Amino acid sequence: MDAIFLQFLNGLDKGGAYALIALGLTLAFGTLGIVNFAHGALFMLGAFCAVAFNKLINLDQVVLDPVLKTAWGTPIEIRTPYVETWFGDFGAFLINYSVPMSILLVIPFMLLVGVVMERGLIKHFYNRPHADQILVTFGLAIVLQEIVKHYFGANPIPQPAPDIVSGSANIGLWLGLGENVVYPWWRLVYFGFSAFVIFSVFAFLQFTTFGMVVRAGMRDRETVALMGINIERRFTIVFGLAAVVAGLAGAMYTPILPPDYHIGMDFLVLSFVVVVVGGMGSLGGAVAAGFLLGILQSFASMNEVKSLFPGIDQIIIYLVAVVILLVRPRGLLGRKGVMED
Amino acid sequence: MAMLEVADVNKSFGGLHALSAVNLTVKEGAVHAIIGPNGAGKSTLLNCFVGRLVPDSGTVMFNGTSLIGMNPYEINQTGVARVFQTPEIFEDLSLIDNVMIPAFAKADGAFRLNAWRHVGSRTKIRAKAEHALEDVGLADQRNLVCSSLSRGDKRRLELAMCLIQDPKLLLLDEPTAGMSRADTNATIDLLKKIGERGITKVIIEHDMHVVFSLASTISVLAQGTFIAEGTPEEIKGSRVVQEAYLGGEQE
Amino acid sequence: MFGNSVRGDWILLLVFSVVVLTLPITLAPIGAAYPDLLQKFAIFGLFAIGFNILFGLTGYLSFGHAAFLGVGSYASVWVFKLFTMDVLPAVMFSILIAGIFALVIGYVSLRRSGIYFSILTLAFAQMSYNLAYSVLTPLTNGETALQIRQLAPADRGPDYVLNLLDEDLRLVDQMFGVVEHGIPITNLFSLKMSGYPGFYFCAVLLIIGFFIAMRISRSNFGMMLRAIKSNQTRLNYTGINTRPYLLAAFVISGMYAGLAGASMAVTDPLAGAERMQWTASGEVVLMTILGGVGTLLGPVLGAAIIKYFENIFSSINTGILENLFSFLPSGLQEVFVVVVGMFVGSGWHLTLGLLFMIIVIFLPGGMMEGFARLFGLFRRNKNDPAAPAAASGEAATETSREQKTSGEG
Amino acid sequence: MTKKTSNIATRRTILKAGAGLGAFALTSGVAPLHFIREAHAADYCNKPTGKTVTLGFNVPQTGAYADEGADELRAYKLAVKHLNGEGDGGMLSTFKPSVLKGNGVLGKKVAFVTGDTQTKSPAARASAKRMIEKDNAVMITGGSSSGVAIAVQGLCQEAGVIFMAGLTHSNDTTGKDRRANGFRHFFNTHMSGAALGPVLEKAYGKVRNAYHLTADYTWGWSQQKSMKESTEAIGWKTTKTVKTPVGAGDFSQYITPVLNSGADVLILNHYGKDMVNSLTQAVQFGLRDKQVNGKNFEIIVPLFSRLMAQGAGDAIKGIFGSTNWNWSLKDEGSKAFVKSFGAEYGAPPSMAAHTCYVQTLLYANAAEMAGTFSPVGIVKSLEGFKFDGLGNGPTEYRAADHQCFKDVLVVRGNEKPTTKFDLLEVVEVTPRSQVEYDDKMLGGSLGPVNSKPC
Repeated sequence: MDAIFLQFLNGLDKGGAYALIALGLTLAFGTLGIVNFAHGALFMLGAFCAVAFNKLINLDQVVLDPVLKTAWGTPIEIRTPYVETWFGDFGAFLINYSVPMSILLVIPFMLLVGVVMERGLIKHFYNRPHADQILVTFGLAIVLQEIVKHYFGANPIPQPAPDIVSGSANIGLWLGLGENVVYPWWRLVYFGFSAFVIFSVFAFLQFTTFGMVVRAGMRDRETVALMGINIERRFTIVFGLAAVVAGLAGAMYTPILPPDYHIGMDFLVLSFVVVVVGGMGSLGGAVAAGFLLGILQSFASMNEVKSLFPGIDQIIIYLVAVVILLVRPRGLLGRKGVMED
Repeated sequence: MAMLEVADVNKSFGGLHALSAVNLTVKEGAVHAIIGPNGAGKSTLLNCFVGRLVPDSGTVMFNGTSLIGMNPYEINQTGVARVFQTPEIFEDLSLIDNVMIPAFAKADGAFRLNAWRHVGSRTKIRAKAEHALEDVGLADQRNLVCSSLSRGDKRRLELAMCLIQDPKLLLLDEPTAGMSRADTNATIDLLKKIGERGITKVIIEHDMHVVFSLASTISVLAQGTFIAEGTPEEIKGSRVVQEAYLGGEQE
Repeated sequence: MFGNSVRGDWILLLVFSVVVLTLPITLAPIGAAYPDLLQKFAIFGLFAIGFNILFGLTGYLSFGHAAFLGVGSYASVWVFKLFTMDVLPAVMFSILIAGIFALVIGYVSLRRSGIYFSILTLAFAQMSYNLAYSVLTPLTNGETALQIRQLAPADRGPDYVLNLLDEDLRLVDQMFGVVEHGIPITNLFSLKMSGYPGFYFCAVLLIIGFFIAMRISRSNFGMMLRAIKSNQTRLNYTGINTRPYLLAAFVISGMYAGLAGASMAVTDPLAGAERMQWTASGEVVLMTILGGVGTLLGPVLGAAIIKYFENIFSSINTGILENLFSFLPSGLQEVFVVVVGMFVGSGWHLTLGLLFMIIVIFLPGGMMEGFARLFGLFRRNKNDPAAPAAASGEAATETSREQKTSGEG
Repeated sequence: MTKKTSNIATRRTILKAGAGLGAFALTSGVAPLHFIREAHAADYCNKPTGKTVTLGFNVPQTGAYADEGADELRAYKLAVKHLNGEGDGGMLSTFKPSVLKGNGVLGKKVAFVTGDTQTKSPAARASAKRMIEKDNAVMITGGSSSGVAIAVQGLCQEAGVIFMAGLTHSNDTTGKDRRANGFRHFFNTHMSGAALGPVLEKAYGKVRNAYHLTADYTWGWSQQKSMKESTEAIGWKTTKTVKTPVGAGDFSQYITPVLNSGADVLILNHYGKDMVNSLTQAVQFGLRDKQVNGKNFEIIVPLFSRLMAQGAGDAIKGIFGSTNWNWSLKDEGSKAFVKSFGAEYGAPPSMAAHTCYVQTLLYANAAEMAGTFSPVGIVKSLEGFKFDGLGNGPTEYRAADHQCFKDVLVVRGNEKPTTKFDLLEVVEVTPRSQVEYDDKMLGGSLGPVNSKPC
């Protein structure tokens, strides 16, 4: 029972991450009809915003130790972050909270990246075949990766969560379950955060005129354009929004998964599967599919299930994708005619 | 003799009854026009003939075989060809290829792995295709890629694609929609010329000029059901029809 | 130049054959004339040609074609292990197995179109990869990859436990009394298939594969496939059941992939699961688009370019660059070495990514479009009034030459 | 030319044309090239004929292990420098017995070519083939995973060149996949297990329940087997062994079952990115703060790499593992190497760099001893070669399986690192005798040395 509850939590947490990544992708993919193979790279850029923010705030004063030497004879460097020198305890506090605070950097930076990318590149590919879109966005993804690799190396870089949420929450005690029902605070934060972002995006599209136009544009682009609305500019903003969502997903995930330059590619295939299983052009579908796949993946990894079907945890996502696409031709909530040819 | 017999066809989408208890008989050799106001269910009915939609109930018999539940390609093989409201052609291929494909379909059936036979080498079908293009006046442009054609030419090409199959029944969904008066007249002449071959035709049309120039029988559909049927003269004189439809539309 | 006649096709084939067979000489100046890379050119060319039959003609984008490549490799290596080191049975068997595999996956996946089709194929390939890497290790030898081993001892007692992953039988070879020292090398009627003979073997397969693809492209069947890409609805209302056509194209291209996989096993008898990963499937997609979707030569070209970058650009290190720029004054030399160094060696991915972007931004039809434009320029410079038409005709040699060439004439 | 044209013009069918072209290829293409190759046939593959001898450094330059590969490459370049008599000579001065003079090898200057393995077997083989076929490399070395090492080792055996393995930890490399042309300096999963056993007993007692999470591929299984054997030998029980997909990223669904399993030790048979992720996440789940059966819950990472461990940040503090070499060692060889490497690159070498450097020196020395670069000669001098001064104390290349036998380091994540490199502290140097095993235990056989011309 406890085990099942914990796996359910895992599923929600995973699902939150999947849904968040897929949400950004489906905004660009379902709205603009762009097969964006650089979406994973946007996730990665978001994660490295957190890294860069951390590095920035940790910018340190280097003092050479007069006595101690390294094994190769150079003096040992003593590093103190400037913020600590300047602000003392408050500086330490800033460093401690660098991951959540990096959101302040992620939002403007990713918005800029998204807008520049759309205006500079994607815009010219709306009427090009999907093949061209794949090649150009894949090329862009590689270039972005290599730039990050050039500056940050190829190894994963640890990004600790703030101390206050670095341990585990004893959920078992709250809910009257066993004492072994514990869950890392940061994962709970991440789940709440992803729910908040998903909710915000939906509210934005549902309750603002901007959102209404975009939703109408998703259904029938030409008609909206005929109505004299500058749908182009709105789509630019949507792309920027997609980049921000991907970036946020990436930045907040860093304490769970120390990022490296390749992390985007690892999520790329998965995010496409989630979006398509959810159904093209459906935001709700992407979120639903994210949670569904996350939860199923968690349960498939249980030892009891694995002993029945060896290796099931490795293929469950793809298996479910196949089954869903065969039962429901356009995924969970897909609309007819979107990306079917 | 009845070629197409439609009996008690019903079709609804959600709560909307697009077709209710529709009955229609198309005689062999007839040019049967179906007219009616927008949203009367004309295209829905046509879609039920070609397998795009399956009626909720009722029968559609073509020369004694039921078309219900058949795939579009199977229906075509029984001898039903269709011209769409917006031209459905192979935009990236040349005109001649566009016409040859239906010719192959007619000759080869639904599937043949003729991966070895060069397209250009089948002179008989090629000649036939060129002939079909001549019939619709597009022979000069046979090697152009279709996407460069005007809308009217696309429509004529689609007609040629249907005609090359020598269909028993030709379904035309607003064949002159969006055409200039001159083009419309040219199309009327073309369809009249085809009429000489004795192909049975069902035409859905808004333009009464076209309808009265071509049709031998006219059925009037309104709100998902037929309200009148007769020769052009009878329909022109029908009070019911004028009230339901013509009165509002004619200038 | 190459008219729309059958004769034109023969000329194209002849030119192609001559170019392919003389690669060991012509590629020497750019450092690509060594057997392994030449083999890779031929093998991936074959893979991409086959992929193009599906993607280029029907427009169905399979994102799981590497699965067939992997299956082909595994099938070949098993034939080597169990029966004979002669390559022909292995090649035949691989094509057959890949074909069956493609039939099953295609039958299911082709129930959907567009992106849904792509994801279905991707899902099947990823499942194959994940299982081959782990659970199916008894069949695939997992991470270590399936390899040819020494023969199991001939005098196996009744208690002997045969471990086929680590020892081989080669029943047919043994029947003919072939003597082996250590681990044997694949052969074609006892001609060793490593080095240049291996390349020529692959090259001949490539030429045959090119020829078949050309015939398919020009055939009635090919026209039907193109019609599917253009307007599947119309085809349905024209009396054509598109599914068998699609399935046939899928299986044919799967068999090409199987053949490519077999060629890999022939030239390098080691079959690993990485071959089936989505990145490998993505690679052939990129090759095809880079060269020119729907063109005959494009995919081969795209394959060669990507493999060239992977093998040659990645091997350039600072030492080589220092030599290369040694004619410059020392300060300038260092600058050049640093700047160029970012794009070679471990930076070869960056160059590849930039290349993808540049090609697709400036040449929407891939490399072949670039050549067509070059020809166009060339012709126009010669003041030939028929120049533009002839130029587009050049590109159309590959796609649908008949339609465009005479179109403007 | 006329011949070809007539071929095509007269022959109509594909088969004939194909056969014609094939025949053309075989007669006019293969024969001359073969003739040329035979013309100056050497007595072994890629025999150096000029003033240089070329070595092939095949390391991952892209993908997850790119940084490790870069460090390996630094070590190789340093080794080449030292062999050619440039720089401070590094371990050349501490290596005993050595006949290296610092004037190249056998009077030839050492040159090298590099390639990218991408940590994928096919790419690694393609890269190695290029070095052999195009660049005439007489020895290939490098690699950052066992799959790659085994694949390249097999290739070198077929081609008839020597392979000096880089970082490869699986038993199979010198076990059932051992090859006469291949040599490994790095230790293996069996040695890790054997070295860790007694240390774990001392630290955590005899009564423990271990839970294994294992990367689902050959190295993972091999590591799990070794750890299971050695921990069960000290009386521990194995609660459960669970396989996890390679590159899983999020391991939460595998970690939560540990909480309820009753186990009090978690053994992570992961390497590289998997290790970084699973360890980070296991610590986040509060496993290390837990008390089970009245004991502190512990985590063990059998194979530690300092370079990769950086990615796990604070999570590695206090965690036991084993390593082939660590830069904090104080023997003369290690000191010389760290000094030379640190001065050159400003950072201490990783264990991968160390093993690669040592392998290069060992190869060069063997060639010098044999007086030839021919694989037969190299193999003869390396088999049973006993040496010291290369950082691992007295070491022997065992003749039966071409595996180095030496002391194994048991390390622990440093609780109070003074620099960012100071992540591991050596807690025990397990003597060679304790990790040695019978060469028949792992199966496989070397087969004959391939020293034929290529």
